Amino acid sequence: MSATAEVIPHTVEPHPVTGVYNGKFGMWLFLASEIMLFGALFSSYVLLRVGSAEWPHGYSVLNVPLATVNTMVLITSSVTVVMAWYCLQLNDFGKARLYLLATIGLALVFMVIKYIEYSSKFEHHHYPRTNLFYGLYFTLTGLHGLHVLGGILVFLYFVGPGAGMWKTDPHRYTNRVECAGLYWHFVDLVWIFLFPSIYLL
Amino acid sequence: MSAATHGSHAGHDHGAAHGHDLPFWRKYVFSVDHKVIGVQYTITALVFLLFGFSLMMIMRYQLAYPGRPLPIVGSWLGPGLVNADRSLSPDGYNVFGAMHGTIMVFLAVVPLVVGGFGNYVVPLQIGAPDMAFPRLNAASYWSYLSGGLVMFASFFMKGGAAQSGWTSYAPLAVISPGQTVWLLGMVLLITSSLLGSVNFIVTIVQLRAPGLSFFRLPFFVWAQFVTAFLLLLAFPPLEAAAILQLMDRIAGTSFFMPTGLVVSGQILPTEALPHTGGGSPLLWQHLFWFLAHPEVYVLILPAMGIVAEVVANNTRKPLWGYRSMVYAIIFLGFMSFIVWAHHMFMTGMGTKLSLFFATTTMIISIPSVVVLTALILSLWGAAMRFNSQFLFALAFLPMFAIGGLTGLPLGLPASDIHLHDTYYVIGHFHYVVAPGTIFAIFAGVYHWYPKVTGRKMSELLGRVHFWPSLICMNVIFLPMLFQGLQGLSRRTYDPLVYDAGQAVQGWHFVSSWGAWILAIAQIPFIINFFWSAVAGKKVSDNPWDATTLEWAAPSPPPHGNFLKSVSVYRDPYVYSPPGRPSDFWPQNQPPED
Amino acid sequence: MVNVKRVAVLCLAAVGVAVSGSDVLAGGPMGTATIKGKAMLSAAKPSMRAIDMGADKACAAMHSKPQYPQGKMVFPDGSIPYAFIYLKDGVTGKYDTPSTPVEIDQQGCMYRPHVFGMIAGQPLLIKNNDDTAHNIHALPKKNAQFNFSQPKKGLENKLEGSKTFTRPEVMVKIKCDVHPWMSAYAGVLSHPFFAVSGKGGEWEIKNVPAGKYTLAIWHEEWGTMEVPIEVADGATVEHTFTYSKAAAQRDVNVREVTVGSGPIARASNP
Amino acid sequence: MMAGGYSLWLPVDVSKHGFEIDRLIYALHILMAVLFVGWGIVFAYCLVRFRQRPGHRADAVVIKAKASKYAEIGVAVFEAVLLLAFAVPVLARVKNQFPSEAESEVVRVVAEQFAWNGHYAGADGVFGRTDPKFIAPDNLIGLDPNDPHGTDDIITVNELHVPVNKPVIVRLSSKDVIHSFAVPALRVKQDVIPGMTIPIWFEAARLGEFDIQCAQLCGNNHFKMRGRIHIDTDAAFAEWKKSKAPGEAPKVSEEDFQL
Amino acid sequence: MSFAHPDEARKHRNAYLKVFAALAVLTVVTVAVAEMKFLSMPMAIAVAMVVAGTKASLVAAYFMHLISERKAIYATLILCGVLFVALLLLPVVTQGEVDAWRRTHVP
Repeated sequence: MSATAEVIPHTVEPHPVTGVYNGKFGMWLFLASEIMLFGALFSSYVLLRVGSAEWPHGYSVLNVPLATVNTMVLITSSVTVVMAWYCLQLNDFGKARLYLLATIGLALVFMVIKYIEYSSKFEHHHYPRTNLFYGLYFTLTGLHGLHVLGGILVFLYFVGPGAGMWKTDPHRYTNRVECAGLYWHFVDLVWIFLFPSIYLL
Repeated sequence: MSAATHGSHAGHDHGAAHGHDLPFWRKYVFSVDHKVIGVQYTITALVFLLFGFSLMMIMRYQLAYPGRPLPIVGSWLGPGLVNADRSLSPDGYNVFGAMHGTIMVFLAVVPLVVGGFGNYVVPLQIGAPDMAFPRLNAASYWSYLSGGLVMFASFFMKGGAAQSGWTSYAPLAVISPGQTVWLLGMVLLITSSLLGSVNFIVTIVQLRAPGLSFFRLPFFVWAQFVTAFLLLLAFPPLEAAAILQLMDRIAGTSFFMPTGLVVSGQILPTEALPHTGGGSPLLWQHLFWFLAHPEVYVLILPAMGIVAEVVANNTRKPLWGYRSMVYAIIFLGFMSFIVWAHHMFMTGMGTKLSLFFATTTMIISIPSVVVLTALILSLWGAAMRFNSQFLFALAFLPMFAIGGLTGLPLGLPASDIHLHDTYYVIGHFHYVVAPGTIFAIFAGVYHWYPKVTGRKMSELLGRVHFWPSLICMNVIFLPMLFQGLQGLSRRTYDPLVYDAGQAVQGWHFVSSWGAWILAIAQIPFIINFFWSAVAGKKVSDNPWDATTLEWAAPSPPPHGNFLKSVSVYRDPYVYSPPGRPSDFWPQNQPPED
Repeated sequence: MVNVKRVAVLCLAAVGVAVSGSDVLAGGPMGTATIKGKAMLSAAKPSMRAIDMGADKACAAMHSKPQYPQGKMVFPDGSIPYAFIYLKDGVTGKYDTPSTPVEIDQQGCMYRPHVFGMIAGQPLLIKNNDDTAHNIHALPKKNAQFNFSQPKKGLENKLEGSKTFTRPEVMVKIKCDVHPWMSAYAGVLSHPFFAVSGKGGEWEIKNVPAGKYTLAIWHEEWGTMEVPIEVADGATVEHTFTYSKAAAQRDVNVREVTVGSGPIARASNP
Repeated sequence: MMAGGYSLWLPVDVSKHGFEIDRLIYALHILMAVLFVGWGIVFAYCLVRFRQRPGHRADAVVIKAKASKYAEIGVAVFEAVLLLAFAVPVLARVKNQFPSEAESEVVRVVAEQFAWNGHYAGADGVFGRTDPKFIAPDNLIGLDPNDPHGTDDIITVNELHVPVNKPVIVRLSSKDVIHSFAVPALRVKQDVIPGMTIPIWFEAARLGEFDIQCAQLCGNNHFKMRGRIHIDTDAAFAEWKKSKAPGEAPKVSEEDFQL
Repeated sequence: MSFAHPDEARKHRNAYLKVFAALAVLTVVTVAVAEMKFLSMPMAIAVAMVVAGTKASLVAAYFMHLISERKAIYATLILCGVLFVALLLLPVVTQGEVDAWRRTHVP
């Protein structure tokens, strides 16, 4: 039996020096690259806005009340994810599962509201190509929407087929939910910056 | 090297009795073992290297004999690429130019040095059983392969492959055909690099063997560590730019399209190009070069790593100034993020801005000088063994010196006025990549081939491959420097149109023949590569008497790499220690015996 | 049947008179009526500058006297060449696509012919008779665009099947990217009843079956006009089109583009 | 044929600021040669002396290579001198310190896919208003017909004439994609970005006729985008301007019509 | 990593709820400030960014447990933060070009 076999060290318990298990360190690195991705989009937004002769104010063109509701939905889903992870700490899988379902539900509400927003824009013949403002609006919020969709799929996996791991290796399952939670908080963070810069300014 | 060789060894995997027998396609095709993925990366990237190389050979025919029908290849190429009389058409020349650049940078060299060597060697050198996230590693390879196939398929699609350069500058790339598929391929390749870099950083930080502190890491691992950070933080801005350009092309937005464009006599927006304007073409250049400069350091850092390994091993002497080299490449990695605009001196930047980027460019040339000087001084007081890999590593030093030095006139905005976008630029970066990185790749293949297959590559074929390659590299690229000084613009399909072109047409002829002879000089390597896998001389686990950890594992290492757990007691390159019988002291040998 | 067509083409080429497609081909119902007339301009003659062929010494060398943009040519008596006259609607029959290609020759850095008609699906043969590089760039709206180069003299590209113009579209602009003054216009129709006004502004459409039609005229500089006409068998109908004012119709879709006004250019999207 | 005065080394330099750029390129190449030869000598010496011979073992003692540290510092200082003393002043003068428009010849160059359109102000010295609406095969830069200043403007294709020993300001703009206005003989190169008008200036010191090249890939006929710049004496320049001025409307006769 | 005893658990739970409330309030504040439209553009931007910054740091600190992390994570974030700033300097860096581009429009 080769001594090390093929068990990868530190997948569950933290590394003595760095104090972090592999998954969390990997997720934080991925979030760093996401910061650079959205950072590039924000700097393009600033450059294009500063460079153009005139630019409509977000609130005069977009539906701000609906977007505010959307922001509240996303913040609540951020809290339910933390509560889910918190319940897993207390080995209460049932409650945690409920919180995860709540997160998925809220995320779906977010997507539905976004669908309403987009379809109302298309009715008024405001397409991405209409002008630069709508181009940036659709691209930024669309990419953020795709990230929300990705989060929904991950949480569906944890509630569905992935739940089996809770029985075999609860600690690793908790870590996975924590990493997914980190990603979800990041998506919420991006929306926290996206909302004022496009809708309000 | 090919998957088949693994079969012959797996039968009697001595010791690893537990070998859970996966079906063939799980063990070799969709494997999660970093070694199999490393081999898959290497072979796919070598195929793309050959493909990119052959595109260039066709272009060289047009440059050497402008307008003459292509000999054999002419009948194969479709109407989009050749004229009615089978000579290469201007569109064909631009398509081959753009795809030669894209394939060589994103599909051949980076996957070879990072995906192939990095995946195979780094876990072994740090004493880890595998990468931190094996499945992520497989996902990164398959995303790379699908990106490569998308790029390859774009040749056969209606619009043809991309034809606005590997830099795909904004208004041209948004209005010319073939760019959408190129962008999709790029997004796949970027995803592959991101997944790979996350994997590398976590592996190097978390899975080091006990006793292996950061400053006992082999220099190759340090190079991969800095490269992974460059990939992780530099690629996303290009992904953002690719998304914006994709929206420009598909949804008709105009992020990069200024107002009031008149294309082919028609004022935008028209049906075909519904851009209402307001965007900035320079935004694309800034985002692209924000990635592309760290990308060119991604090309050179692992090569420096490979050369350092081979030099230390074959001079039987520790590297001179190991710590100064490590600090140099960390500083290099950081600086590479704030030099990007020296590619854009000619876009109407003010002097304040040019001064800032010229200064950072001068500063960034210092760490490269430090690494090169350290490598040359490592030769002092050595006892050199001239095997094939050492020849390639030695050739890397002067060639990289020429490549780096010719970067100086391009880094100063004043001299850049004359030399920007001329053949001088092509000579500069090809000197760094071709006799630089690709020679380092050859050195790496000759050096780690015994570890991967358990057999040595033939030394004779190695020399038959080395000497003509070295001569041809200089025959191809030295004339380009002179053509550039003459002021001949790059990417010109028919140089005879310009006075400068007519004056230096002779050099095109020389470069083209150098390129074709270089192609012939690669045949011994290809033969050696496949023939030695089955008929090469069988060797022990440590044929080169090296000190780093990968030689403590059996060749080829089983799943899980090391038979007994490995721990580290000393620096990576303890060669010829005074008062010891043998002239090398492996890292994992306990100090007492 | 085949040699009749070839004879018709030969005699047509010999006669310098305006090109007419109607006697070239059969298939649908062919009549015996003829429609002919002139194309005149009553407005002031346009000011124009000679074409500066400085861009390419090879082109300049081929011309002894200055060339003028063909679109703005007006003969001393006020008649205008290069007008495309065709039966816009009222044609019922279904006409098969001829296999003889329409030849576009690039000679003296100009397109020969400058304006021509063709049947949808008819092959195109593009020849480069100049000792310089040309780049043929067709900009149709309904048909497939093409853009390829012919860097050397003597190169011929035959476009057929899906590569040529397959859908009727009146006036497809063809330009050369290397020589900006070169332009040609193709009138793609589903029937052979069209003609191009030549010397003295004269044009003639033959073999028109009896019936009610709308006769339309198109000119790159002066725009389009239509007139309903009635044709009986064996009859000859005369009609002269007269352009009164300089219509602002250009091949460029002109509208109020407030240029450089930032992202919200008030461009009314077509 | 050795056209346009091109030799093995730098092309002929006919502009007043050219020698500064050439001087910088020479200085840099000398630095590069010195460094390369220095490294080469140490490199070759090591290859010969420290080969593996029986009885000879590598000595692991770390040499205190003071020389290399000073060499590196020397290189850094030399580069800094080149940058601050040579490169920046030249760049500042070429890019920023423009001569006054009064005493220099102002030319507008509008780049388009595969041709350089020159635009001179004509006798009245005022450029006619241009608008993309009026672009047509014989009016490539879209000169407004009802603007009185425009009637006497001179439009040329791929052909520029400039006076010698007089500063020339060229305002570069593009209709469609990024081009790059490059005249190696005048040591001038400037990207032409659509949506922007970028001015450059130079002063020719000698007569002659040289190539204008497009240095930035701008499409499949990028290689064909060659213009000629003629440096004339003042008299020849004035005479050329007169010959190029638009005459009265020409008479068109029947023979001009070809099918 | 499960909690030692229930009251520590309750402390964590309350912290999350308090953060949630704070986030909700801050969102309402941002929208209110924007609606009132009495601020000049730079001021509005500054206020919006400050509020968004506090919300972001709340989420990062408590929800993502950044305050209890170790230096490996801080190292990555600081490096990424510096390069993020370099990226955001992009518009400032190109201010020269932007002026040229707005002043002079079409050929």
